[in-house]
Order: sequence, then structure tokens, then C-alpha cells
Amino acid sequence: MKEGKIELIKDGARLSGRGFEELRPIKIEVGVLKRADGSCYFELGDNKAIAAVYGPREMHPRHFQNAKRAVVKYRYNMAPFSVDDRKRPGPDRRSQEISMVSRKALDPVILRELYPKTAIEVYVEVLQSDAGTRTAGINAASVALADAGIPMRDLVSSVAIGKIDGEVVLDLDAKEDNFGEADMPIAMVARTNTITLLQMDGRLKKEEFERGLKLAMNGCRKIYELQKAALVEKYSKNGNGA
Amino acid sequence: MKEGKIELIKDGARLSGRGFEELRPIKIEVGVLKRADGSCYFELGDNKAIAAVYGPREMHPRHFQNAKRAVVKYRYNMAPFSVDDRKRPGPDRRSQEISMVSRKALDPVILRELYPKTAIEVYVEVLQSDAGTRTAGINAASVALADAGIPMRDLVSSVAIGKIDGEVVLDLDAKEDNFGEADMPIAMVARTNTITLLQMDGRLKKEEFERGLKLAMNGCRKIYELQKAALVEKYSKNGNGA
Amino acid sequence: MKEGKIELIKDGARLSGRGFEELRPIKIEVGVLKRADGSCYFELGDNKAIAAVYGPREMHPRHFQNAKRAVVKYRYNMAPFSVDDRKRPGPDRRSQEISMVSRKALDPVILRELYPKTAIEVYVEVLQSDAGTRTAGINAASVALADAGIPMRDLVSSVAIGKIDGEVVLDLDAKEDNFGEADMPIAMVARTNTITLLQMDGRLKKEEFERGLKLAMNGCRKIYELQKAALVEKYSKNGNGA
Amino acid sequence: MGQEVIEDIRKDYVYDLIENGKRADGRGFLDFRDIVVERDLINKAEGSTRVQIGDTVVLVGVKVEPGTPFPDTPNKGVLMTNAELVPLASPEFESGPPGEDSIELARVVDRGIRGSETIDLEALCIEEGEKVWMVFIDIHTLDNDGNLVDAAALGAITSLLNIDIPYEQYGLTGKDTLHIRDTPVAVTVAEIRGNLLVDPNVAEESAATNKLTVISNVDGSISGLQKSGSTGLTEEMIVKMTEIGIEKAREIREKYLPKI
Amino acid sequence: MGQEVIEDIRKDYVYDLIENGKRADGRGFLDFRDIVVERDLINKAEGSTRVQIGDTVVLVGVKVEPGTPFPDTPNKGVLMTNAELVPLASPEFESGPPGEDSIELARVVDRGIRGSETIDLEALCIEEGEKVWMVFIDIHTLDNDGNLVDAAALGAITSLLNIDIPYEQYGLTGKDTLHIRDTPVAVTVAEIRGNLLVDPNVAEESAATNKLTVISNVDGSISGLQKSGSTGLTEEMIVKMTEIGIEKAREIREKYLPKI
Amino acid sequence: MGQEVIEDIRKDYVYDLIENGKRADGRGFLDFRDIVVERDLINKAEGSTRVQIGDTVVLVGVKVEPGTPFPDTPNKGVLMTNAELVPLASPEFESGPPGEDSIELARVVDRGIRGSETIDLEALCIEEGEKVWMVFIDIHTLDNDGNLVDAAALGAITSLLNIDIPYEQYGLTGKDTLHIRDTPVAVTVAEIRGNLLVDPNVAEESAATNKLTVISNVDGSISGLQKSGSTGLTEEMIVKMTEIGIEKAREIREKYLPKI
Repeated sequence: MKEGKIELIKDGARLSGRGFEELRPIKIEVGVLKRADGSCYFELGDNKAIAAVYGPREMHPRHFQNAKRAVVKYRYNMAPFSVDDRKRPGPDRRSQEISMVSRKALDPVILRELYPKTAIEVYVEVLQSDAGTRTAGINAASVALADAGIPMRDLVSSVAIGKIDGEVVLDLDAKEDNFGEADMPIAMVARTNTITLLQMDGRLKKEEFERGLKLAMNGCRKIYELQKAALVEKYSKNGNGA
Repeated sequence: MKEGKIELIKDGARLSGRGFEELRPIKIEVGVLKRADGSCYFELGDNKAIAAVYGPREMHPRHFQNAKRAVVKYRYNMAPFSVDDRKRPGPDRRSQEISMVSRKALDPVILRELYPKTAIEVYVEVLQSDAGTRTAGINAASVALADAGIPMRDLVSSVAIGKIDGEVVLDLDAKEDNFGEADMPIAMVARTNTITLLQMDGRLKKEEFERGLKLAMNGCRKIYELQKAALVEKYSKNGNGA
Repeated sequence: MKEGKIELIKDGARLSGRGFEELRPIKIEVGVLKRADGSCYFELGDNKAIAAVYGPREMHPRHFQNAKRAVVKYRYNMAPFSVDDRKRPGPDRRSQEISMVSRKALDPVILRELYPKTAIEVYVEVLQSDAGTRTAGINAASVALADAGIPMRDLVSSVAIGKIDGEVVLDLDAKEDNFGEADMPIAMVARTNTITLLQMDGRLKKEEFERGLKLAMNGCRKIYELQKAALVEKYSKNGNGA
Repeated sequence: MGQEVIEDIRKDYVYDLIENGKRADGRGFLDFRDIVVERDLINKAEGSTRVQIGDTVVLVGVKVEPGTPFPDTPNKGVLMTNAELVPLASPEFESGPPGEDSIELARVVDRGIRGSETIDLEALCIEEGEKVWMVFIDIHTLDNDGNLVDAAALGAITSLLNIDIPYEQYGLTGKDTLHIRDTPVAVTVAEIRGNLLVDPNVAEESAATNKLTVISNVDGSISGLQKSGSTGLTEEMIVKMTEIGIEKAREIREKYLPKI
Repeated sequence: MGQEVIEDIRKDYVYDLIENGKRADGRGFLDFRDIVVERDLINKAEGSTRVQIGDTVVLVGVKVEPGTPFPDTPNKGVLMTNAELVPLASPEFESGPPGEDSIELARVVDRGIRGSETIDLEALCIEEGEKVWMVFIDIHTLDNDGNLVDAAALGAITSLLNIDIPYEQYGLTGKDTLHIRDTPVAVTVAEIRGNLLVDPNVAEESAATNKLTVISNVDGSISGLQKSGSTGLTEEMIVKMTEIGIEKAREIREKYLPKI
Repeated sequence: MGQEVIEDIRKDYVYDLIENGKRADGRGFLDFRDIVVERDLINKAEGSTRVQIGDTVVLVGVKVEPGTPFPDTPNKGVLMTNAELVPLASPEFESGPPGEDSIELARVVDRGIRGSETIDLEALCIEEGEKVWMVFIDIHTLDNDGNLVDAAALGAITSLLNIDIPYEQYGLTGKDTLHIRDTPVAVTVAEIRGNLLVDPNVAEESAATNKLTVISNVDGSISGLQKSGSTGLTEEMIVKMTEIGIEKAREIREKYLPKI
């Protein structure tokens, strides 16, 4: 956020040419991995993320089992070559926090009580990063959970809004994130309009926040449709409908 | 110890004005924490330490349980801001050694055989450091154990002696420790006059050592009275005597 | 390998005066440690390695037990002072890989099925290093296993060949390894002529590789005789033959 | 097992109270517990503050030391925020490397200060690309009866005020205080069965289905948000929580923080 | 327990097939599964390749950054190879620091490139003893259906080709590509009950008593060998495996790699 | 469980002997086991010593390398002492990061050398604030039959004698030996049911209620003390143990160490 100054909006348009309320191009592929129980590849502009789901399977160590419901594990990880300066392999504080909030974004929709004592494991690998990787990861993970046949109340969809050159806009790219004034990722259960992740970074006036929240929720609704379409496509191809 | 030269005794007096056999001002508060089973805040000059005791409670992992007696855990930790140059969080070799010798200083007075298979956990946080933190920590821990109702044969009291400008003196402060010739912390069970911790750093002639040992034991006796007084005050306030 | 240029063969002879197919001097002592169940000190030129064997004993944690056979653990470790530039204590990637391939070199000869659920632990300490420490460690470990009375199909013997100044030679020393063109350690079960470890580093023509393999196998046979002789000597001394 | 039962009983107790419009300590839903702020208790730290909110106690220390800037911001000082949930402070905390709760605590406090541009990091450059001042905020929990984050954030901003940069101690020439441009205050609003209440204690925290920490500034703007908890929140609920957060922050700022 | 039984049944199935001269997917013993090589998928890496062999997928990225040389080779660039067996790629992989399998994978790929002197490290010196180019090869496994090492090695050498050294990005003057002098290719030959077969899938890997990875070069020389597995191999078997390895590498090189 | 019973039987055996004025190996209470000191076995170390006391064997190596001084002592060399209780040396030792026993061993040996100012650290400054000689003492245990600390301390001081500082090896001009000003010797006195005995073996160590390690110098002064064990010691006992420690150190120094 806020490194130096750069003009992000010229003649009323974003540098990328996108409208203020326009998402980056999205590409979703379901079931891209063979070994995983469910998987999804998700592209959001220049972000490339892949999610795999394993489970429900036995929880190790048993010490961490929950007698009433499945425990969801979520690991967000960046490939060393996914960023400008090579990232040292292994978790850091940022990735640990993202893993935690992402897990909590998905927890509410998973019917965890059906699988006591087990673990449902979600692994997200960021292969290329361009701002918004946590939202791309959650979107991928949500579809991968469905692909794995994990019973869910609904999908979760995620996107960020931000503020650049004084304007509240949808889905910041890396340049907008680095030189912008605020970034606010959310995750939402589209059917119930409930927010399961909300973070904010930077500075927003109250009105901007409220406007941004609506804008992000709209973005989530669009992504939700794309997620559903990708699942339908996968399962209609496989000849067992959706 | 021994970094450069500095006059620590001028005209027969220590820089702080203290006598050779004089302790720094001591302040003891019992039961300062709500969540802990027992606690104590201990000030020794510019040292500020706080101890908490939890237990006896189940020992994890079970592998480390002792079938005959409680296991005492002791963790000495310095707050990052407690020293001149910020200390990186987490244990280092010094703190691990201090934790070990402090635990052994307290072990002999705890009636561990009453609580087989359990853990009695002692946590000491050094909030401000000015030489003598391990002794302050043991003094605090000993009172916190009593406050937690852990059955004990007696309290343990602890203080260091040192040698500065050729003189054996009680209870070195940081300047005296840095530029002095020796530092010798002890811990003692006052009622039985038995020493449960003895370490030495620097160089002492045999006579100096013997004199220092007596001096430190006397220091421990004074601290013992203050520890008892603090406990009495706490429990008489609470209306259940001492 | 290949740091700069240096003449390693002068007038048809190696710098050390050794012949192309000549091992460095070897010294083997069996049963050199009191606490270990079996042990062996092995010198190969300027390499000094010592191996200890403990077990079969209970496997911790139980999670790692194998219901059908003993699990072999192998830890190759270098003393910090064993190399030119002090090595930081603790395992690194090189030592972890060597531990793994060494364990696999020994696995085939140990009658692991006789001791289900147990661990057989092999510890190798390199006290002085001069190229070939993994082979010295395996030779020491193999004898230490025998000394510990672990039932084995046969001993395992190990040596490297390499290529220096275009020639394939046996058992590189450090200078030859640093400035040579290839290094290929093997381990062999002499009685059955089966190779249980094979690695290669550098570049060898196919014919050189095949010639080197034969040369290394011959080297192993020589070492095998020395290993047996050392065990015989130990046990005939003890008056219970071999 | 036994613990889970006790946990359930405790939660039910909280639910009962809340549904009757009450809290265990008699507070209103929008009342903080008593707050005590004590400054400069630690003479080794450039700034330090003990914050007590009810029975929750946090000690925050700020150290300022010279160091190397990050390669991509060669002319800016460095801010590092760290939190230790030391096992002294709660039977639930364990020894070991920082877990996700302590990482979250540190990062939320950090973002509040960073997002509001509270510290003028450019004023902390000593020599571009070579040497800058590093500001370490260390959050040391002493007693956890809930709502650590509001206590920690208040301790952090209080500790940052009136800091003399220790030029002399490090053999540097210069004289300056740390430039502080805002006073972000964190307020955590918990949602328990549709009711909103601020400053949850530890029992309320475990009963809360959701919490939202709102960090807001002198001008009423928001410089940090963090939702935690295991269910969703509606837009209306979030907006209400944010309004409460901003309003309570204003009250706390007026009472415990100087004007900038 | 149950898992061990399933494992045994799976192995028996492989043995039955092999002894009848067959493989589950109908391949010949000396056939690779289909190989797909895609270059430059990752715009943050100087070079990157996705290699798919059957259902095995590996993504390799190469980053080139300035750094400090090792004290004993002050005029040489640095090559670092790292592999992560991320738990996404297989139910057998676990989170945590690299285990011995990922260390072995990285080291075998590294040795193949190093032994063949594929990269001209001396050309990567910027300022002797002070600054050199560091080449990081990062192997990211995405789907493990066996034979990761051949896929990773092919991904590594493919990624190294046609790399522009990023002088400008790091404010340095100069313009050059990474000098590549050979194209080492790894071929893993498995021995299952006396039969030799290449490119084992994951079921064959667990049935294999032995594997030998042979890395060979344009001129047919060998620049890396690594035996794995839990029994011994005879000289004859090893020589045969090496011949197969060299021959199959030649085929793969011709099909998937450019002439140097 | 079974192990605890065996442990108790072993202790009882030691108690029986001690109470009859005997030790298992026939030694007097104030006798060391045979000591063998061998120097310079490791050609990669500037100094090295194998010390055997009875069946206890320790190998100590000293490396001297250039490095950066600590900021607060810019004109002084650096002494680092490290001990590894490698699992080779005892069925009780485990792999993994150093535990409290190995940390204590290293720190006690370190303090003995540091407290006596044995090494002239100021003579190890190469360039103030920039480069100094670092002296690494590495204690490698090979066989633990008790009293590692006395063996390690004797190995450390022996290794430090007659060390040539490796100027040439590191491309530096100069020629000097390490300046040694004292020869601290550690003697550990165990108390078992009121009896004092030196050089406890491993069975005696586990039976000992207390141990006191006394490190003393040429002039009879003490430069290190460390009490271990789980009960208390009276003043009289401590004074007696210290006297024994100093006296036995004098004997060991005369027999195994040169005059300084």
C-alpha cells in the first residue's frame, strides 16, 4: 500500500482499462488434479491459484480431533517463483494469517457435523501472484470442496475492493494495491448474503467502506455464478448433471 | 562481566549509594493475575519480574508424565523490550539454562509426590532487566507457588553476591555486573539453610567465595522475611489469615 | 568438484603416490564405545568416522512403528571441527540425504523381520573429513551392527571411484574430489555382489562408468576382507571366536 | 470431554444472560469494562504502556533501534509488530513459536497503525538505502480475560506517543521525536445470537459466533477491519458493528489519548 | 493396518501384470507415458515449465537474482535447487519442513545440472567476491502419479533455456542470456521382480524393489546417478538400466528439447 | 515402568556401596578414574583433544576463524562454546536441537574459560568493529559414562594451548599464537547421602542427590561454579566440596597441563 505516488486513474479509467466495478478476467477449471479428492484451478487476472481438497480422512494427531465435527485445515502457500523477489519456501506470518482467515471463511458452509473426528484438508498453492491471491484461493478452495463431494450449505465467493486515486473500485491488481489507499477483501455466502471474511488495510471513510462493501458483495455474486457454471460444466461433461 | 574499566566504588561507597551488604529496594505483590492459579510481581531495584503458576494439571504429552510425582515446568522468558538492545522473542540458550537451574532451585521444596502424573507449571516473565533477573524470578515464582496453594516445605529465596573493585558485595546491579569481577547467584531454603541454586561467573578467591556465600545467605534470609510478609498481607486482607 | 584447475596425476601417479586402483590406508577398530550396543571406528586415509548401534529397542513415537519389521534409523553427522570451515551443528540437506541413502544401503542385509515394532538405531559421527565420509560411515556402521549382534545376511562394504585428469581411479581424497571430474560412491554386499548404494556426481562416459563400477566393486571386496578381519580379531581376543 | 461439557455450560450461561439483556458483570452491551492506562513503566523501552481493561492486562513496549531498510523502500523506516501470548497470561496459552492467534493479534494492531499512516516512516530514514530507524512494537500479554486486541492496540498507540529517538545512545547525531500523525483505536464488537456487544470478556468471546475489530481514526475513517469467528455476518450487521466501533473509539480516544 | 493390506493388494496387482509382461495402462516396459511440456506460464519467473508425464504434474520455476558468492568461489554464480512436495499433490505428502524425499528430489536434479556443467557459473559473476547472479530452481509438485524426478529434471532444464538475465530489473547495466552448455535428461528405471521398466507410476513405484535414476547428456555421458529402493542390484542389472536410461534420454531430448 | 524399577535397583546398589565406604570400581571417594589426554588428533581443527576419564570419552575441537565482533565489544575476539550430546554416546541421548543438558555443559565450560579470562580476547582484534578472530570450542561427546563436564573442560583448555592463529589460511598477514593466561580445571563433586565423592560415573550421577562443579585456576581462585541436582546443600557441605574441587584441580593441572 502507498509506496510513492503514481497516477492510477487517467481520464476516468483504470490503467488496465477496466471499469471501476469490473472484475479482472476469471478462468475456472474443476477437477484438475488426479490424486486430490477435489480440485480447482482459478485464474483472476494475473493470479494463478490451485486448490486441492483431501478428506474427510482420519485426523492426525488424534489429540486434535473434535468429537462433534470435522476439523478443517487450510494451508495457503506461495510458490517461490510466484512473486517478483523469490519467496523463501515455507510458511511465514502472512501466509499463516491468510490460512486462518480463509479457513474461517469456509467453515460456516461446510457440514462439519457429518464427519466427527475427521479432518477435511484444503491446500491452496499460489503459482503466480498479482494482488488478490487470498480471494482467488478461497474461490478455488470453495469449488474444490464441492468437487470433492464435501457436503456444503453453499459455495463461498471472495473478492476485494480498494480505493485508488480517491475512487472505490472492485478487485485491485498489484499496481493498484501497491500504490492505492486501501484494500478490503471479503468472502460471502451468496445465497444468504452473509459475509464470512472481512479484512481491511489502508484507510476508508465510513461512506466509502459502506459503498465498497456493497460493491464487493456484488463482485462475489458475479464470481458465484462463474463458480457454479464451472461446476455445472464439469459435471454435465461427466454425464451426471449438476 | 569485565567490559572495560569503570570505578564502581568511590570513597568506600557503591555508585548507587548502597552499603556493601545492602539489597536493592524490593517490592512484592501477591496474586496480581486473575487467570493464573497463583502469581506474584517482584521488583528488585530496576528489575521487574512477574511469575504465574498453573496446576497441578494434566501433563501433556503423557509420555513425559512421572508416575510417582508431579513434574515441575519452569519457563524464564524476557520481554523483548526488557533490555537495552531489543531481544528477539523466544527462548535462547541463556534462558533455557536459567529455566533449568531455577526449576531445580524450587524442586526440593515442592511436595511433588502428592500429585503424580501432573504438571506444575511456573512461568516467569522479565519485564525490565537490571542484573539479577534469575533471582528475582525465583523469588517471584516461590511466592506464586504458595499463592497457588501448591504444598511446599518452605519458600525459596534467592539473591546474588558479586565482586566489584575488589570488594565482595550483595546484589549487583547492571552496571556493577557489567564492570565487576564476579557474580554468584544463590537460592536458599531459609528454614533449613540449604542452598538449592549455586552458580558463579567471574573469578573469586576461596576466602571471597566463602565470605560471599555467607553474605548471599544473609540476603536470602532478608528476602524470605519480605516474601512471608507479602503472603501474610495478602491473606490477612482476604480475611483468612496466614 | 571441478573448482579451478590443478594437476592431479603427475608422471602417471596420483599426488598421494597411490596407484589408480589403490585404497587409502584403512584402520578398523571394533567395539570402541562402552555405552553403545555395538560400535566401530573406521579410518580411511584422513577420514575418521565412528559408528554406534543401539537396539533393537522400542520405537518412539509408536506412530512410526512397523508391525512387520524393525525400522532402521541412520543419522550421519559431522563434528563442527571435522571440516576446513567450521560446520554449524545440526543436520543440513546434505547430511539428511546421506543418512537416507546410507540407511537404504544397509536395510537389505538386516534381518528386520525378526524384530517387528522396534527401532535399530545407527549413529555415525564424522570426526575428520577428507572425501569419502559417507563410505567410511557405512563401513563403520556395518561392522558396528555386527558388533551389536544384529542378525545380518552379510556385511555391507562401501567405497567410491572417481575420475581425475581423465583417469578412472579408486577412492578419491579431498584434493582429488575438489578438482576431479566425477565421484561415484557405491555400497555392496560382497557375498552376493549386489549393489545397495549407487550415486554419481560429475560426468562419466558410459565406458568409464562401467569400468569404474567394476573398480569400486573390487574396492568393496578388499574392504570387506578388512571388516571381517577386524571382527575376527575382536572376537578371537574375547575368546569366543568368529 | 469433560472440558467440552464445561465449555457448553459456560456458553449457555452467557446466552441466557444476553437473551435477558444482561452481562455477567452488569455492564450494558455497549459499555467497556474499566480501562486503566499507565505509561512509561519500562525504562529500557523508548515507550511503554500497561493497559488494563477489566481483568485483561497487556504490556506494550516500543523500542527504536537503527537497522537496514527493506530494499524496496530504501528511504523509509521499518515498523515491526510482534505479539507473544505467553503462557503466564492464560491456561489456554502454550509455550512455543507464535500460533495463529498471536500472529493475528500482531498483524491486526500493525495494520491499524500502518493503514492510518500513524508513523511518518519517511522521517525515520538516516541514510538512504543504508540505515533507518526501526520501530519495534512488542505486545506482551499478562492476563487474558478477553479482548486482547483492543487493549494491545491502545497500548501500542499510547506507547508511540512522545518517543525520543535515541540518536545519542547509538552514537548518531540528531535529535527528534517520533512523528505521530493519528491515533487509531481498535474496538471489537461481538455478535452473540443477534446481539451486539463491545469489549467481550473471555467467556463472551467463546460464546460469540462472530467478532469484528474496527480500527478507526481521529477523522472517523476506518484504518483496519478484521472479522473473526465461525459464522457469517449480514451487511446490515457489519455496518452497525462498524458504526459502534467508530463511536466507541471516539469515546476512548477522548478519554485516554491526547489530541494530535 | 487396513492401509497395509490395501498396499499389499495393490502391489500384488502390479506384480501379476508385470509377470504377464503388462502394465496397467497398456504401456510397454520401455515406454514413457505421454509427456506434455509447456513453457513460460509464470510471468514472475525468468523461466518456468509445466511438465506433465501421464498424470504426474510438476511446475518448475527459475528465478535469477543478484546475491553474494560463496567465499570459496568468489567469481562464480550460485545455483540453488529446491523442491517442495506440497500436500496438494498427493495424499501421502505432508505439510512441514522438507523431508528426505523432497531433499533427495532437489539434490538429484541439482547434481544432474551441476555435474554436466550445464550452467556456465563463471559467466554469472558481476563483481568478484561481491556480487554474482544466483539461479534458483524451484520444483513445485502439483500431482504425483509417480516419477517426479524425471518430470522435475525435464522441467528444470527446459526452464533454464532462453533466460534473459534481469540486469535492468535490479538496476544493473548489462544484457545477456543464461549460458546453457548441455541438456541433461533424467530417466528413472524401476526394477520389479527382475523386470526393468521406465517411468514408473505411483503404484509401480511402491511395488518396485529398486529404482535407478540415470541423468545423461547430449554426448551420451552420464552426469548423475541415484539408486533408491530397499534391495540390491547386480552389476549386470545396473549396466542394463544405465543403457536404457541413456537411450530413453536421447529420445526425450530429441522430442522435447532444442539443440544446444 | 520397568525402567524405573531397574533405575531404583541400580541406585540402591550405589547407596549400599557408598554407605560401606566403597565404589563399584574400587576407587576411593576422592579418586578420579584413569585420565588419558591425547592432543591434536584432528588435522582440520586448530586444536583438538580427546579426553578419556574411565569409560567417558569426549572429543573437543577448537576452530579459529575470522568474523564480525559483537557491536558492544568492537575490539574483542569472540568465544563460542557449543556441546553436542550426540545419540552415539549414550542410550539416553536423543537426536534433535540441543536440550538443556547440552546447553548447560557448554555454558559451564564456557564460563570457566571466560571467568578466568583464559583467552586474551583483545589480542584477537583484527580490525576494530569490522573483523576479529572467533574461537569456536566444540565439545563432541563420544561415550558417556558420567562426568562429561570435567572431561569437556579439560579437553577445552588442552585444545586451546599452542594454537597457531591461521592468518595465512584466510589470506591475512600476521603470525601469532592464541594467548592463554590461565588453565581452569573443572572438578565435579557429587554428594550421595552425605558422602562426597569426585568424578561420578553414570550410575553414581543418577544416584547423586547433588553435584557441584568447581572450576578453579592456577592461583587457586574459583572461576566457575554450577550446582545441579534436586535437593539442597548446606553451607558447610558446599565449602567442603569447593575445597575438594580446588585441590583435585591442582592435581589434575600438575599432571596433565603445562605451566603457563
